[in-house]
Amino acid sequence: MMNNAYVAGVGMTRFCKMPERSFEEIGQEAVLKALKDAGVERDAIEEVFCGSALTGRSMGQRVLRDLGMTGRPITNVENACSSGSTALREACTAIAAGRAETVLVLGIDQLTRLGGGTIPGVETDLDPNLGMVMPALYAMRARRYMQETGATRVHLAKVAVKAHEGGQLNPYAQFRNPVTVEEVLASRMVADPFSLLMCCPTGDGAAAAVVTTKKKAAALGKKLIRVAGTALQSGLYKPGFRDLTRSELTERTAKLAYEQAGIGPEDVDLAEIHDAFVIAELMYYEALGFCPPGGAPAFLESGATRINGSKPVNPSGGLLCRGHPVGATGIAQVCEAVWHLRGEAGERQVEGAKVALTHCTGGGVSGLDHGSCAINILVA
Amino acid sequence: MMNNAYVAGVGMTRFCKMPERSFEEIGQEAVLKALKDAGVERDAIEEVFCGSALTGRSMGQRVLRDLGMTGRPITNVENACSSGSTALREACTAIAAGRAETVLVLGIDQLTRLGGGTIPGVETDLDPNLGMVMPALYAMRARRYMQETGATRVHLAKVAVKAHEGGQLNPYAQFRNPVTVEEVLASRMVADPFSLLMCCPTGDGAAAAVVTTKKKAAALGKKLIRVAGTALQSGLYKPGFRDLTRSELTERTAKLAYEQAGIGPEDVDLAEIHDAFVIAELMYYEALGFCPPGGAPAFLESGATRINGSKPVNPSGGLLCRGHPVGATGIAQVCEAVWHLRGEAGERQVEGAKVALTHCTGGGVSGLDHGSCAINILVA
Amino acid sequence: MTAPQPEGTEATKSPGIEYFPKSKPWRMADGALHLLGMRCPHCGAKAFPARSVCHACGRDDGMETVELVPTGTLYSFAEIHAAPKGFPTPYVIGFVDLDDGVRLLGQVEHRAAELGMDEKVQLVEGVIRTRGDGTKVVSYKFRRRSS
Amino acid sequence: MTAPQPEGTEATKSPGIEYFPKSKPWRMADGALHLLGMRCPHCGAKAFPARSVCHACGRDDGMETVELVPTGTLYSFAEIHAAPKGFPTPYVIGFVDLDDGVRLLGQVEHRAAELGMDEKVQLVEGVIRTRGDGTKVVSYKFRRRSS
Ligand SMILES: [Zn+2]
Ligand SMILES: [Zn+2]
Repeated sequence: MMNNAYVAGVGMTRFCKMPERSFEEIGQEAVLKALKDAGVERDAIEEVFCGSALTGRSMGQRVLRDLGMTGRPITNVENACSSGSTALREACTAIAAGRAETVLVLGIDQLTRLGGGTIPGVETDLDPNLGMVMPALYAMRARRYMQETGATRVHLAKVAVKAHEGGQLNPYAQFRNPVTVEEVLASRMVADPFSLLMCCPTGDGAAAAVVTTKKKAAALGKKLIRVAGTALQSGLYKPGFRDLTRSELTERTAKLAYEQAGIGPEDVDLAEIHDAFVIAELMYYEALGFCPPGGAPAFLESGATRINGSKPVNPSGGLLCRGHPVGATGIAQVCEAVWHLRGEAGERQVEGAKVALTHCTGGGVSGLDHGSCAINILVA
Repeated sequence: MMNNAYVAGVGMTRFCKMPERSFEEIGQEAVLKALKDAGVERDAIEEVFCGSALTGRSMGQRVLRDLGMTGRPITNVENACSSGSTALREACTAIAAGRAETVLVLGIDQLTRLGGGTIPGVETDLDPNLGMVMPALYAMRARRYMQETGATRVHLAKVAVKAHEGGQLNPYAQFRNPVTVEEVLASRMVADPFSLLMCCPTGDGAAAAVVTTKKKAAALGKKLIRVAGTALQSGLYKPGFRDLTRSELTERTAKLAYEQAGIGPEDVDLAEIHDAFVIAELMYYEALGFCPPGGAPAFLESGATRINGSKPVNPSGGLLCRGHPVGATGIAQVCEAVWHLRGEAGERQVEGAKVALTHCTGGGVSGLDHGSCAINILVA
Repeated sequence: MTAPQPEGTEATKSPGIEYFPKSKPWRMADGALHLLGMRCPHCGAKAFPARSVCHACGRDDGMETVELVPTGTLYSFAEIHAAPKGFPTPYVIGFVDLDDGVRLLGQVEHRAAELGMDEKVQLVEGVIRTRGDGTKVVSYKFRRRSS
Repeated sequence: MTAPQPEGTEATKSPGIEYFPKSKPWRMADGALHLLGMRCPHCGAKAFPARSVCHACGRDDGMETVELVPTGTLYSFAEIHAAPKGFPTPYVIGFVDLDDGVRLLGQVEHRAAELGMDEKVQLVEGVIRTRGDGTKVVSYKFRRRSS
């Protein structure tokens, strides 16, 4: 498939708990911001993809109704944490197939509607019935990873500290405060070895992007940002042993995304990755090829992944600090990537960024690494 | 967009209440049947689209896991009653874009998991909070339609009688019994003017299709069946007057599907349409161009839409009799279409069928005709 | 009271009553219920409930909150005999076109047999459902116009 | 009893007890719990729970139901302090690789501080949660092997 889609405009709400707002209002804010950023009128949008995981049905239709933007094809997609990125991939494909030229992509979820606590599992799956919760899956990864690499809880805490370095500079982030290693370690225990600040918060939010052809993007006059790669994969089923310190799914998806874009990990100037829990960031450094297997703790400590490092990761604050309204995250990552590629990221700007990678993975299904993983590569 | 996708294999479960089975098992049955019908191995499937509306999250991953069929891109889509057809449209687009050659499309829902009763609304929408239920929307359409055309409840009942004529010949149908006008009228009142037999039942089921390129389809040796048109639209928002006896959404979607296929309503040999309630069948005869506005009662009474009529509609029994596990319906319609186009529909075969149309519409959103409508045109 | 209420509304004074929508977007005057809707100053479009963007012209500045007229015409109706918990069956629901052009869905205070198509109706306040704990949910409803 | 039970199981004799999974796919023998899994006669693959199609080779004929060995090794674990209702925190959950190669997730009958990585464990029957009405949910769990 030809990757010939361009991001012409982006916009998002702040991520935070907004139980007093309807999800429709939250989504509309993101849509209007993206349209204004792209400089297009409502009527320029030929199709809409809406990614959401936990909030409701016919989400795209409900958000767009009061904006007078229904009446065109609206496709709702769900792939757990990768819902937003999955929507972007379908949008790029619709453009590649010539089905549409200008497409709106929306990612949205409002977790405060769920009444708090961890995200409920699907009842036919064994794991949630046995007492599994999502933090525990990553906590088990972390315990094994620490045993095999010699990493400590201090390394885990330092991931959260780095996330808050970015988040405190990001007006869209759920948390705007710095934290220390001591504060992270001292926060209340959630799933040993994880304390609360080692886990992403629940919250609400929406993010949107306008995707179009090169010709139309050029006519809009914004810096051209191409979706050079957009890969989606699902986890391989293994009913036996699995090395939980590696992510076969992210490795496999990254390989495809790099091939599509014709680049390698060394070419990435900036990455927004799925740090739902602190260990995730370390594992995915390795799975994305930013450092060798087992090398993530040292890579983190080197400062390479800080905003001014050689391989900045999650300058936005990531899921840990910007927040994680599940379906919105993939598009929020695209917003962040676009702002950096345009030089519009303000205080957290990664200087001279030309290539950005976004990565989501999630969907707890017993026996799979994850239900899905989506990786996008954006090139200015 | 080039419509160059072909349906190489189809399969479905019987539609009925199956609370004792998991949705995974139900989906797996449909998938295995479709693979066998197509004559392809698991590994030939490059991507999967799963349409479901009400059962759970990451549905495709959950159904495919125990078949060892994860590890490829799986995209879950939701568009209420049009979820299955929306999945098919994305599959055809992935093929048109060259993203994949052979794609599995699954439609599935298990409404018995919801605990009975009518399908719950989304809480931020006004209507369900005010006491609206889906049968009432169509009941109001019916009351107005009767007033404007002179149609009677006997006409409504005759739609159900015709549905059961087909359904009793269909081994996949939830109901296999004939009914009389008297029985339909005497069944208990649900939403006046609708009695129970004027409404589709709730139930469980799955349907699957293997879609591929012309070259691959030809190599498999089955009769070539092309998806010549696949259109999706969402309803236009009107906060004021709307003529509820017409479906602007189905009319608009049909126009696009006919254009894509290069045909008109007169060329359709067989249609599977969204008769969720008896009035729907009459309205959609008109919206699809099978008869003039207001002409549906006479068209029905003429026998034209019976299996041996000039324009057979819902030989499967339709939603009223085959049943309506929401996300599965669109692909069940495709199964039925393919069986007729191949001459494999048994006792309910529409002789010599060369062009089949499938139509779904649904998703109650206040102020819209419906959230979405999807129409496919299959040509042998 | 199962839901928090904004201070100063009648709900805070009447335990066992809850309004839907919770913001109680209407005003009672001379026995008639006036819904608060949106009017776009740019194109004149009206809608209910109020919102900050015009569905018709897309403008998002200056939307006005206006009172809708309390009278209209019953376009169609259905008598519901199978309903979610708390809605006491049978009840009638109908679409009403207010005289200023906005269409509303709502419960109608009569049995289907007493109603005709295109009947003139007015907006009133009334109980639309009862929650499990006995709380009455009050909203706008329709009543046949006596005149 | 909140859930129907198949006749003749212990559950029908012990009010207040429910099994998970409801089909109780295990057999007790000599104090050990033997899970009933699938074995593919064509390729030898094993999995739990039993199913009729082989995930490894795709064959859907002749899958055998076999008893899995009741012993294995604790691959990793986490102590959960925030859990859904009915799971009494803290509790430990872990991945165990049974000696015949099948990996299981399950609760472990010890606090995290008492456990080590790669510890040898065995399958036992035990309460994993308590429902709102007091019903105990019994399933397979892991215990450190004394030997
Ligand atoms: Zn306006
Ligand atoms: Zn096998």
